[in-house]
Amino acid sequence: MSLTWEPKIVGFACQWCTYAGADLAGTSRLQYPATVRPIRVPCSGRVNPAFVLRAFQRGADGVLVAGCHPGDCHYTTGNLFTRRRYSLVKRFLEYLGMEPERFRVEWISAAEGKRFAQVVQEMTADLKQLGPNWKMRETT
Amino acid sequence: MKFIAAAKLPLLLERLGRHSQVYAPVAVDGRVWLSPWTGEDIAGGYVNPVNSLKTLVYPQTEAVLEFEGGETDVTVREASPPAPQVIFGGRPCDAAGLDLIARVFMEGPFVDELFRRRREATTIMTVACRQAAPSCFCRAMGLSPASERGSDVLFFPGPEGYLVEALTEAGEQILEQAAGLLDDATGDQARRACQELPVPLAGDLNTVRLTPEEGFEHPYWEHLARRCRSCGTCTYLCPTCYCTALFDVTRGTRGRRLRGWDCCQFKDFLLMAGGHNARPQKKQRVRNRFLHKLSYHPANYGEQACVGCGRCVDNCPVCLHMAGVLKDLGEVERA
Amino acid sequence: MPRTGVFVCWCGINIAKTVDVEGVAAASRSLPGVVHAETYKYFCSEPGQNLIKEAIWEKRLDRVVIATCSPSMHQATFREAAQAAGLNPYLVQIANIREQCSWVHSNREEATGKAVALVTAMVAKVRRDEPLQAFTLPVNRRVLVIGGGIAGMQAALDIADAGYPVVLVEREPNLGGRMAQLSETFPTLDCASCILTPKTAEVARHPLIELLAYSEVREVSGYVGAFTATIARKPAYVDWDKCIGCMLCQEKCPRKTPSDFQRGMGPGKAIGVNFPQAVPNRPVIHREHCTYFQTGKCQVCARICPVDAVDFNQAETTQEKQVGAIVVATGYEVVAPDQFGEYGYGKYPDVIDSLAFERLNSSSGPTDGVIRRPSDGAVPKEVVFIQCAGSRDPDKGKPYCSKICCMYTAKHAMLYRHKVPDGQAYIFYMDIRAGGKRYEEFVQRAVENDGALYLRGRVARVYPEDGRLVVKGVDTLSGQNVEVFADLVVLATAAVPSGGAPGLAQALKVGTDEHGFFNEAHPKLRPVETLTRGIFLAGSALAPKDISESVAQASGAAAKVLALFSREELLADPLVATVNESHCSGCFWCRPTCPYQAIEEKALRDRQVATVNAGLCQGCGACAAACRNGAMKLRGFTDEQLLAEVNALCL
Amino acid sequence: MSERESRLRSLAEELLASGQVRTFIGFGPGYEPSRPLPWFAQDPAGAAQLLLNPFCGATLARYLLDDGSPGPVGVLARGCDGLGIERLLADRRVSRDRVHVVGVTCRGAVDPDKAYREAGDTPLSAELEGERVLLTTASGTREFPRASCLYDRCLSCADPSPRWADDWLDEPLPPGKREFPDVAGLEQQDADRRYAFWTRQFSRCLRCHACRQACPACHCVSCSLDHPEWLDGGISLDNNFMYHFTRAYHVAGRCIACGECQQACPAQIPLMLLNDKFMRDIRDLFGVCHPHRPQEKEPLGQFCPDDPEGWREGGAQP
Amino acid sequence: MNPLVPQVATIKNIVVETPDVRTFVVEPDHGQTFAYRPGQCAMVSVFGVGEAMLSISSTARRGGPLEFSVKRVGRVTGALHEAEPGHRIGVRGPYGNHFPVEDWAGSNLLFIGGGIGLAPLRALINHCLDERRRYGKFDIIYGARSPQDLCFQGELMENWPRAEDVGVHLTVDAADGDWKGAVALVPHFLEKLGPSPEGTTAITCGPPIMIKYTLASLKKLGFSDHQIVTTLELKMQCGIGKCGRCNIGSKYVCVDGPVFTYAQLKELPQEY
Repeated sequence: MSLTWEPKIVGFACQWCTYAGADLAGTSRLQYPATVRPIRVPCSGRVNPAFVLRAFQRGADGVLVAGCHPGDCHYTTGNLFTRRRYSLVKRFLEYLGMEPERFRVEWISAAEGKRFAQVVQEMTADLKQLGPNWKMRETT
Repeated sequence: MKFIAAAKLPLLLERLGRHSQVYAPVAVDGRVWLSPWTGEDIAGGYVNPVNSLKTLVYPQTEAVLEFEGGETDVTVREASPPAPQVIFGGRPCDAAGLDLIARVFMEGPFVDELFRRRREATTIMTVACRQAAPSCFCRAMGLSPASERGSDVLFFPGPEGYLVEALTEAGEQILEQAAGLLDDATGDQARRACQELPVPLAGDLNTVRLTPEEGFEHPYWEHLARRCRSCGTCTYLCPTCYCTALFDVTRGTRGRRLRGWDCCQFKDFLLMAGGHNARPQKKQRVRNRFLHKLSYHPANYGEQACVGCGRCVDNCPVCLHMAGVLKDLGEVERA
Repeated sequence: MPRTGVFVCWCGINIAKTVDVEGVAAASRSLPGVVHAETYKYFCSEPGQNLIKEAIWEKRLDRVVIATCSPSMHQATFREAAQAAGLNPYLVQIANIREQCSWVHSNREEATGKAVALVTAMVAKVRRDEPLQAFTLPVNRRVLVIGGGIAGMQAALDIADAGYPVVLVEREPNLGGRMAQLSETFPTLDCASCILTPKTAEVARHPLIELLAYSEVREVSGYVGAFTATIARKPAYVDWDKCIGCMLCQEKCPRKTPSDFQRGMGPGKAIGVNFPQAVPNRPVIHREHCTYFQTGKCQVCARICPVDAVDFNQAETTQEKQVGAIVVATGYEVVAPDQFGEYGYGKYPDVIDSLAFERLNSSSGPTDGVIRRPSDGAVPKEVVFIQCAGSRDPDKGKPYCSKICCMYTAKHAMLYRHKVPDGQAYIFYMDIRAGGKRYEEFVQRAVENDGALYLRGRVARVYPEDGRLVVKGVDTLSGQNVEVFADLVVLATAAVPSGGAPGLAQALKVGTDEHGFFNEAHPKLRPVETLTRGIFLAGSALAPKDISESVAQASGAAAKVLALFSREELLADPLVATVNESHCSGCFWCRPTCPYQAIEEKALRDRQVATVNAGLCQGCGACAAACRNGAMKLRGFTDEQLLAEVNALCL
Repeated sequence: MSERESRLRSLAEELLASGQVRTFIGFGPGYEPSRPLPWFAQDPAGAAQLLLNPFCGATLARYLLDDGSPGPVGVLARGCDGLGIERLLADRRVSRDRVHVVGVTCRGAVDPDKAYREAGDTPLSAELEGERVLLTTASGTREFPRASCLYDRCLSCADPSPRWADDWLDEPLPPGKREFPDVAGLEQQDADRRYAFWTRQFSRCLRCHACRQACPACHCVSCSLDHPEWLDGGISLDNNFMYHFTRAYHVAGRCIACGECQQACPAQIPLMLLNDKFMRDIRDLFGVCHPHRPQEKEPLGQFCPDDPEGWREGGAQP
Repeated sequence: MNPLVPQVATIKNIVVETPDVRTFVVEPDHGQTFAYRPGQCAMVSVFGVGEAMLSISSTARRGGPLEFSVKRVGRVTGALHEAEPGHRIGVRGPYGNHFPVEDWAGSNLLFIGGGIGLAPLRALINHCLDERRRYGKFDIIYGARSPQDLCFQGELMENWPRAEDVGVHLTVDAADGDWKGAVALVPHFLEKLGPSPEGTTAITCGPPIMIKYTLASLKKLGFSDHQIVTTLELKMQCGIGKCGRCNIGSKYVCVDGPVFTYAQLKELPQEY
């Protein structure tokens, strides 16, 4: 085990854009921290906000929801619902006291392997600054 | 009979806190709760804390056991024993309520070890009431603002401090820890502490013991139930409600079996895996709750399962409470 | 608990170099339900796949997790292998430990830790997988083509020639669409009728094409392979079956009217066909022009008809057609002229749109092909063409380029010069867009050979002076104000979706853009498909197109239909949404999130609940996220599965 | 008896007698004059007992959900009840032809607990006069400020009258605007303070579901918060966060701001602070003027092509 | 000892009775199997999933391990059906009362079972067969949805019919394949057989709807309330009368039941 603490990021990735973008980061051999644990979903519009809370509850230090850029959704409109939904959820989480850095929503296309790596790097750096999350997290 | 000056009360709790977790009435956002005490101001002037003594001896969720391993190799451990605790500031009605459910847990062919262990690790220091709320009706249930039932120590608040009486061996032992903080009470102190007990509602409640034959199919239950919202406010606040559910939670290869309060007013309370539900209608559930307290429990234990604390009266969003039902039943019977 | 096998692939050194594959296998052995774990150099190879198959047999595995490359690489491979071993292919999950682990991390410990987490998540997920069957949809191998213009006809002919029956629905009384109104076509200057008429004739006599002219599609239900279209036939007030097409009625009809087909120029009749070669060659009574319908008197046509075909009582009839695919080729119209007040359209008869100019050029047009201006029939000596009338003009709500105007305006200038050799054509333009084979050369010819004078700039105003029209504008190249005296002004008005498109889009439940053009499934890769499987697009229904593009796209759509029809049954992905009816409250707030209109209603004893039309659902899961109580469940990505993944990844 | 009350009784009587409705839901006599109870009149005699006074508190819309009530059902509707009925209609849980709405304009309901505290005795009757409340106890009538006597939920009410009704008892008042000062107040604190605030609130939660059961927008046939995969039965702070997050999110865009959840909460958790946050953000981000009034499309069931990305600005404030 | 903490036990064998019924043969890992009597139940745990109250289908006096015959209906029973020999589960009990076999000496016994309701009756029948001489004539009436849903086929077809003076009468709701026997619902079948109430005790167990109609049929045949014995099933959580759940009036099914005579049942509210 590493001696230094590494944050744990649960990343919901739409399979058409972000997941493919993350694959591209792999084929391009871009290096980024092993902090992100991706969950492949068909569309960012599939991600229930309660999934995000569950991740924090079970010990995620950060959560990322990422999908196609608006207008590029494989299903045309899925990410437009995502945008509305998470515009609210992001603010609500912060309202409950969560630090803004812990939850991010990003549009990452299948061509943006670099962007994926960059988002993970940024988030990891932010979370290292903040330290482990204990808010809304179960104690036992 | 001992006496403790009001100013010395925090010292007493602090002393007891060396060996036990101490709970005391603390104001949180304007209402008084029996809370883990860490030196906060001890609230006064309340009639009854929001949470009854039940919540601390029979917590809303507690572990029954822990398990670990896979399907072919599992080890099971009983939950670790509870730490000793002292609860100061509960009211006599709640203490009586706790004793009432203690009979359920400790009598009969099976003793509920979880309850027994926690009850035995708990010392209950009740404070007699100096005031009654309009919702209080302990007298109607055969109790009083200074009932001794269920308490280990009873405190009578007076102008300068509390008259303190140990009622059980556990109570005496705990007072021994307080040596130096307690004085022998003078007759005057005793007299003054006892003279101001209030008189809660009693006279106009008809405490009837309804049996199924008498009232099971009475349209009253339908009438009552229409109003009910099927929430658990009444049962969760009630000091004598004790329904629970058992459920497992797992994290990886470890897990715990928990026991948590449940509520007979929820529609799925009796829903079985195959879809059978013995009380699918709200009417049946509402009726069962009141008949349980007024008829079924007395059939098994010889006493009604209500102590008149008034929490359901104060908190039911649509006034569907025991005091009302007792009033109604009088009228229903006469009708 | 299911019996899960975990297979950790080395991928040569691709994974094994960074991830301790043996460690991952060892860690997975202690996961709930895992009864077998092994590693191998290349599980995707044949020996590797055989190892998986053997383990499925020997260890009686009923769930398989393969920790390997991205599911986009080999998920299909491994699913097939599992299926070959008798395991339902949907009980296989891939943990992506190459692209998203070994290739992007260098710290072996961290990469291994992440790989274990990913495997743990997939073991948790696969445990909650259900065996699924790719279900089959029978395909009704008949197609509905909507629109009898050049695109629709081409699609219909291609499909019919391949041996499948076609129902071709045309809103107008005759085939041909916009192309029938054209005189010559760029860049070859073929006569439009000369190349169109053989097509219409071919359509008319093709044994596999059922032509429903003067008809509209009102409703469409069902899904790919099994659509039902309700088609209404508008009353022509002439029994087409009796009619022999002699056109005596048209000849004798006393009511002369302006004709829509001739862009409001004469001569039309209240009964008749649009043009002599019309197919079908059957007349229609235009109720709004007919004296009998207006006054109750006349009936000349009925009296003259030798076969007694006129029927003033004819009513609209509807019929249902079962088809397996639909091609939408509804074409375009030009924007309503009332938008061009500044050009004096509608106010000055000699300001016309380019379709009218086509009619003036046409030998079957109101002037028999001689260019005469509408006001006095004089041959115009100077003609101003104004391009982008409406197009590329956000103020007019048409920010897009109508694409065909540059080319046909050049053609107009050319045709004009050919007919009026001493005439001068002026063309106000913004840019010349002449991309296309021999298009640029065509425009150059107009300039060089036919003396068309191109003026770059916008026209501000057109007003009359001394019996002529003054066109006032700015030449943006010179910065000078210009005024041109013209005998005729021709507006290259913006192309807009045909009037029936919005209603049709609604009936088809296919999306349109903000201008009403139909949306393609993907602007680049799926340009002839819609998001609804089985509904295809051709021609200007999607966006303005010229003839060759429309024809090419029509053939493309036909090819898609033929591909669909090459099978008797379609395999549909079973990873679609389903409804737990006992949880569904019937609020239907899932519905607006479905881009495919796949959510339908079903009546239970005590309430309506949602049900998913699996033929329409594409498995995006938007509905599942919109459902508050989890009644809507997306197979393969259920709440339980995604929560199990979250739980596992957070361990 | 007020004029409105007698009009209500005769109207209900008429509706019941003519068979237009089978049940009329309103308020009737309770155990104390200051606590009238939801009342289900099924015959003219029941209608004669209907009450309409400033103590009529709980909202009634949700009773339309009850199975087995013979329909059609008449219901007394103040602004909050009216929005609740609209909510149930929009969610298709009640059908319009089974409801007969009798509209009444409400200027706020008197909280009997507050009134008891203010008057120092059990209130027997109350009257609303502008910004004052006249409370009558055994010892006489005294005047108190409105804010100290009305239910909290009534103090921020923007809808005194339902938006429509089948019959009216009086003239409807136009709706007002709902503002969210408390949300802004909490937003001004830093993240840790906000977390501490909600921790204090949610650690009191009993998960009695009083909030859910009171809410006209929380009416799922089977609630996800009862499904163990979403939420186990353990009462813990993290589970309570999950509960309240989910509850608030599930009514986001659907909450009618009746405040009944907060009113019902025995632990006095300020639940409207959660609902209001969503409402305020929906208003600010998506330009929905009255985010608490049911509309044809719920704000989260639609989008605009140029919706803002509400997470960009950062922070809890827009 | 906390009565809510189960003994860890191992599934020794699994017998597939019908497509959705399996019999689990279970032995505790440490210590002995508790003593139990016919009709009693036990709480069976699948750790991580939960507990379910199951009736014990083995007969204690025959020795041997505990047996539970379980129909797949919910989470716990579903998890059990996925278990394999060697898997560990939890068992606690025995709970509830038992069939009052002492009262039946000299009586004819009429067993009426439906579906998985034969599980507790199987324990009882085998118990009574082992002291065959104490009772009069045995009649076993058993019905299932279809022939393949008949549980304990070995006993039904072989052991019991061969025993002395035992009539086994089978019926199915719907026949299939080679079924030559009766096709009728249990109450109708019972009425058609028309057993005499004379000196007979009827013991019935099955799904609630079957019990309801069987009780009516027995009454029609002239059985008195005291001659009819049945078992009830209600949702249970603790099994020890503390969780407040399985009450019918003042009785708790887990402690006072599951076995009730019809006379006792009539005293209770009709909420089961």
